[in-house]
Amino acid sequence: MSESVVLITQDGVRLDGRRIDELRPVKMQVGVLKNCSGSAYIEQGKTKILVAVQGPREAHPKHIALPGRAILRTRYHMAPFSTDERKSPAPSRREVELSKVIREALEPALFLEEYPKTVIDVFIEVLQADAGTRSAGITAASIALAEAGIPMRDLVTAVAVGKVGGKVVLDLNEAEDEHGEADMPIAMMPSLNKITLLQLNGRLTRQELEEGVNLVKKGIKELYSLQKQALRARFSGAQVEV
Amino acid sequence: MSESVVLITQDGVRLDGRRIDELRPVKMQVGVLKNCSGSAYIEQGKTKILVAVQGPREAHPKHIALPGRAILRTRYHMAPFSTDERKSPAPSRREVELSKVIREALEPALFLEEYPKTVIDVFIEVLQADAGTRSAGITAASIALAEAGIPMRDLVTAVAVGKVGGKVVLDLNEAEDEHGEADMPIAMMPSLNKITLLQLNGRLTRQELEEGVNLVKKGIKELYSLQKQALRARFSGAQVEV
Amino acid sequence: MSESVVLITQDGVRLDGRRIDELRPVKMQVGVLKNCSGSAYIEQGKTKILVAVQGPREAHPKHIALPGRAILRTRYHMAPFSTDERKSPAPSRREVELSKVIREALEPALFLEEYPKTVIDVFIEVLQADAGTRSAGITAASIALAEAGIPMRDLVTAVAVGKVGGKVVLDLNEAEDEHGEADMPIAMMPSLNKITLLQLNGRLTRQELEEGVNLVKKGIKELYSLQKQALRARFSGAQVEV
Amino acid sequence: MADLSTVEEFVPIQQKELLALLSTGVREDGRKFDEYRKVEIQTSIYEKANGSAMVKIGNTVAVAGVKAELGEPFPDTPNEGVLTVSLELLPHASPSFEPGPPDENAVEMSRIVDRGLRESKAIKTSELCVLPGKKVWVIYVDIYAMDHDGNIVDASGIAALAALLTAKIPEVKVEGEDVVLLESTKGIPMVERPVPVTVAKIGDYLVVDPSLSEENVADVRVTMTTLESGIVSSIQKSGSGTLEEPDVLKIYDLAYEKGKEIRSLLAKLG
Amino acid sequence: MADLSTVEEFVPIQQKELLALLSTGVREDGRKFDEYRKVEIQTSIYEKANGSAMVKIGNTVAVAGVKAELGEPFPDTPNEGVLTVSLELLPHASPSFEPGPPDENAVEMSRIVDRGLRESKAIKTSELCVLPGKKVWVIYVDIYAMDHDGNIVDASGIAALAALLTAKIPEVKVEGEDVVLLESTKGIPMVERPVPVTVAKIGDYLVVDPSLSEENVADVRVTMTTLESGIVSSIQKSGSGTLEEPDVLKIYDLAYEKGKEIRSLLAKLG
Amino acid sequence: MADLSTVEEFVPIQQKELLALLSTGVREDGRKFDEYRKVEIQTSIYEKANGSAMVKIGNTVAVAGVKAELGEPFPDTPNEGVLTVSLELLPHASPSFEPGPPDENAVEMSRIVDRGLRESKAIKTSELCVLPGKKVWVIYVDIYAMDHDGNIVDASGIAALAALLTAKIPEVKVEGEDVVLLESTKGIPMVERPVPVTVAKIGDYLVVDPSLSEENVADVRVTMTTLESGIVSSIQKSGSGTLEEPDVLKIYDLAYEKGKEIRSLLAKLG
Repeated sequence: MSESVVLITQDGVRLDGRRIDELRPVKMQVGVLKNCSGSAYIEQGKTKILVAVQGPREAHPKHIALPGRAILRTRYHMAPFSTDERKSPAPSRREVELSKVIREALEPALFLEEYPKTVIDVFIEVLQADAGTRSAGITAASIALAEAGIPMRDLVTAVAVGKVGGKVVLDLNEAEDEHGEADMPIAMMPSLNKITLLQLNGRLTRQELEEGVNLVKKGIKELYSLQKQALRARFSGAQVEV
Repeated sequence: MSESVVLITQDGVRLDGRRIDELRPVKMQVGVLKNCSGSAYIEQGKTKILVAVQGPREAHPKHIALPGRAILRTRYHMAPFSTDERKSPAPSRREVELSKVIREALEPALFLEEYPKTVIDVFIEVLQADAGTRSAGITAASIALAEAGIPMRDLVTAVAVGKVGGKVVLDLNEAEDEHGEADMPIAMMPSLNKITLLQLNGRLTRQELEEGVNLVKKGIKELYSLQKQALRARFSGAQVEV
Repeated sequence: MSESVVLITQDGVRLDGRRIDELRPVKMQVGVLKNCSGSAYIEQGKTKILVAVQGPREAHPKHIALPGRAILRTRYHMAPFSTDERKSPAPSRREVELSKVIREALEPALFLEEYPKTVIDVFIEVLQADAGTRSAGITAASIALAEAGIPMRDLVTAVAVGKVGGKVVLDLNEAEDEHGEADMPIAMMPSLNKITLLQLNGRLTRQELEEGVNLVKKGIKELYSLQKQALRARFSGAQVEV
Repeated sequence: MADLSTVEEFVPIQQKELLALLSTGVREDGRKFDEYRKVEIQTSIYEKANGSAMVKIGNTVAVAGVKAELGEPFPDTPNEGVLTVSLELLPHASPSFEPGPPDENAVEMSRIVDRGLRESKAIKTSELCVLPGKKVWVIYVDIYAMDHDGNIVDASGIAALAALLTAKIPEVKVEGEDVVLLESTKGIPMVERPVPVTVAKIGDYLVVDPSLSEENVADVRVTMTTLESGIVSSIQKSGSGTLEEPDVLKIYDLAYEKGKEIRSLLAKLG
Repeated sequence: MADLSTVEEFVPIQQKELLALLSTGVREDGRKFDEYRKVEIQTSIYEKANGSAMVKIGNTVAVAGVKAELGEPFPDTPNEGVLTVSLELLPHASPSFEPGPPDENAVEMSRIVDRGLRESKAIKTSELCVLPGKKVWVIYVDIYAMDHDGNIVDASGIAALAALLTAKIPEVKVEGEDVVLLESTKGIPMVERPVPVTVAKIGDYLVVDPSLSEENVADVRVTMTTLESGIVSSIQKSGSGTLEEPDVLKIYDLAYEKGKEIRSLLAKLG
Repeated sequence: MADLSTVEEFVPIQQKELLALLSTGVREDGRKFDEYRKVEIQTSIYEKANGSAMVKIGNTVAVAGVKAELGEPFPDTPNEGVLTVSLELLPHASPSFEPGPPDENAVEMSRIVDRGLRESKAIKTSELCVLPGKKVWVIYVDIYAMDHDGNIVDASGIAALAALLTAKIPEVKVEGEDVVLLESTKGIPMVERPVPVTVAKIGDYLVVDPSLSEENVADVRVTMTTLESGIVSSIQKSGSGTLEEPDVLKIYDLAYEKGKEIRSLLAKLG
């Protein structure tokens, strides 16, 4: 987190030319895979993620099944070729933690009680990592769940805010994440205005925390509309491709 | 096992001032934890061990259950910070072996047939290791089992004898264990006068073997009375703390 | 695969004195172990393998059982002392693959439907590895299965052909495997003239491929008669030893 | 999730009772919403560790042991010591904990503690460098949850901090490429005291330092680690419930306030 | 196994239907027996990888990523770079795939791809040596099966080959014992283009590039990897069925023919 | 446990029958209580191992392979070679053995064999040092239980000992920091012949070298490893039963007597 790199100019222009409150270019597609219940592909800047939903399906082994609701399982995983240095394919402690918080970010949106005794699996595979992978993974997972026909209270939409060069900014890229002062991913159910994921790594004052929560809502609003657009494209029968 | 250190004087005084047949200072407490069925804490010299019993409880997975009796499981484990060099938390082969012989040392004392289809777990955690951990673990485990209300034929009490500087001595400490010639941990049901654990590492003659078995009984007698005292303190309602 | 070693002379004589179409010395024995359903020991050159069959027996855990037929499981494993450099006892990717192709080489010969809900285990342990271990393992496994009384369409018999010093030869030894140009193990049900295993590592032309398939049949014929001889020896009550 | 009518029927009976109680302003154990249980801290309890501490929060107990070893730095930070935090949920602590490698809960909690220490830059890792690029101090913090009556994460974080603050590592003399450990010792260079404070949300109520029965019915827990200056150095929402936007600052205020109280206890360790 | 009367009754209903169809010379999806599905190849899809490719064979999708790192050679080949191939069957690709370490199918397939590359000596590994005995390029090829509609092994092998053919690794300058990575890049030295082609045997019929439903009823699959010269560099029979002797050359001829077609697609990658 | 009336009813039927037989002074296979089964020892059975042996005790079979490799010494014993003993219970040996990593029984038995060798100082490990602090011989002893008809631990310990006694390792020439392996070989420096002997307690009877059916009903097994001088270098009680105090010396006397017999067989190996 050295400041030797100038990550943001006096005028509030970031290294990649973005404004403080500007998302990276985002591309989302629903229904990109044939042999799963639902799928989505997202690109957010150079971050590229493929999500598949398998299920609801019978729980295996049977004793894990719950009588009153479906079990949601999530797996966040990074491809060995997704990072600057090759990542070992064995799940790291970071991946274990993110799988958990992502599950807890998605679960409040799902009517799991409609599928008792089943399992719903969400597989999030990071094909290229350039910061913001957990939030982009959540954004894509919720539209993949929608494609799979799982009833939801609302979509879940996520993006990070952070502190870079002393300023609170939206949607960090990798250079900003590495050299910045803080990274705060947040997921929300946008229509219900509820937070389902909240994490912070780094150092923020109370005021910056407040600013961050406000700024993140702008990004979430924009992503939410892209999610709905991707779902409409899928269900209007448009051709989609990985 | 070099003899360069003088572990014992001509007069039979050991490095820490003890006589040949003298135990290290011992402290035992029963009922030190709230969220288990039984617990005990023991200090023997610098060796510090925390034992908890969970159960009898339903066996999981079910197919491991036995129709006619409870299954006893034991786990002997050393904390990473318990040794001079940090110990990896993964169970070593030594820990696997000790978990087995400790289970076989406790099992003869228990009326396992009173709890068919259940599991009783004994967790022995070595917080600081200064020799004699398996025997102190057994001594503490049997009073934790008693607190948990498991009916027993007798308590099980254990201590090691060893050979140090050519002499058979009671209750080795770490320096004696490392530089001595032999270490022989023994567990007994003291009232029934039966041996439930017997191991030897090192070199003993037939006569020393005989001497050792005799000497160990003195230590076991003293520890047995401390065990009973700790149980009385617990059930008389005295306040105990970890 | 350097050619600096002369593996074969102009006259078609190989390093160990064999002709192009000559097997290594082979020794097979059936019924060498007492505590399994069937067993066989094979030596082919310096390759030494012990095979045991356990089963048919009840499947554990039960949910793996198939209603209409037995499950065949195979384990190909190399002893730590079987190779020039000590082999780690953990199963390598190579061992995982060979276990699979060996299973698929044996399965076509077995009437698995006669033992519904059971498991048949074939354990192939390479005690000394000097090339041709998978084929010798298959050859021995099929007579061990026969001893175990599993009904079979035919025995399965296997041997490798390879390309050494530009020539297609039968039954490579380790030096030929290492310095040769290709290794092609093949298993057949000899009487039914069906191929149940076919692999190639190395480089062959179409014509060499054809030559290889023809040559392998000579070796398989000879091994097949040794298999039957070993089974006759076993069932005529001759004494066998590991 | 309490405001979602469809979920209503699934609210377990205990939660209903607890909510009724909370609506009267009282917690099950008589505490106020912003009241932390009694915190006890003992340090230097294990002689073989470089540092150690036991923290009790009511009946919740965690210990931390610090071991310092000379090792190699990471290639990208050749002049900095290494910090490694891990947490084991001892099966002693709860009938629901299994022995074995850490599950997702243990991993999450150890990473919360780790981040609180790391992101706050509490340890001056540059001072743990012995031979640049070759030898640095590797500081292992191993935390054991021993008795689980709620809020293990705070107990663990405070234990880790107390163990680090009181740890002693050998002074060293560097002679060429050789490192000689001296008899004399020094402390680990700590420049911040990051204290994690956990707040649970039950229905619409925020309660600090949840007990086990509160945790069992809580929708969400949020742990915030704050520094003396008021800076927050780590946040983690945990549990499959939701937060309202204003909750974030309310939780911050609770965490900072309680963090101060705990920091004053730590100050007494000397 | 179709000719063994005792097994007759176990032939699953789908196989019967498929066989009836095949007896009329047609495949379930209308293809001819020797007709490969449409193959699409995209390369350089991930900027952080040294090379990458996505291959679609009909609805089957595999991607491969190549990462090159400087590492140590194997002791017995001190002057040669190292190739490491692994394959993960992503749980995305099929409801029957489980996440986690590779099962025997994934291990077998990655070893088929690996052998096809290695035994054909496709990569001139001697040119990947940087400092003899000390530093060589280690080439990791990680393959992901993403969507499984049959014949993953060909898709994987072609993706691996396409990624390797288009990968760029840094040029290096050696100064004494130090290796400096330069800005400029070069390709991986490839001297062969080994293409795996899989043929399934269903009853007595040999069909190339089996679809998922064909795989499900096939007795056997055979993958042969051939080179431009007609040399076959790896063969693998897979599945618990049998082959007749003449099948071997028939499959070779199919594999070589289709391999040529795919090699011509690869040639367009430049 | 036979004297505890409450357990009486749980005594399995086979144990009752065996006890009745033992009360007449006979064992199920006709042996006397202190009679060992026939022991056969073959050595040098695997050319690729530095040493190897197969030991049969009746129908129980174990083999041991010794591999010697140059490696690094442990930091706390820089001038001593390293001994590593492991035991696998091959699934060939018994329907009750599962393939895979060693379970607690295999771990226990390999540690008994290991301790017998190590604590007796059977190997002069200082003579296995090649370059102090840098290169020493690492001696791997891998034991396979192949056929389990009772008393695997003795078969394993004797096989390990026989393999070590007949192993050959290369002589070496040290040139500065380089170690050159010569063509000529030498033995592993063995100064003791520790022989494990196992005694089972069934009811009140002590029987040496238990068969499988005796093991199945035994309350306890005790393995004692003795040396020529009469010194005992390892003891292990195994099984969930109890011993009387006088049993200890009775077992010692049996173990020492039988150990002598086996040592005389080993002496013939040359």
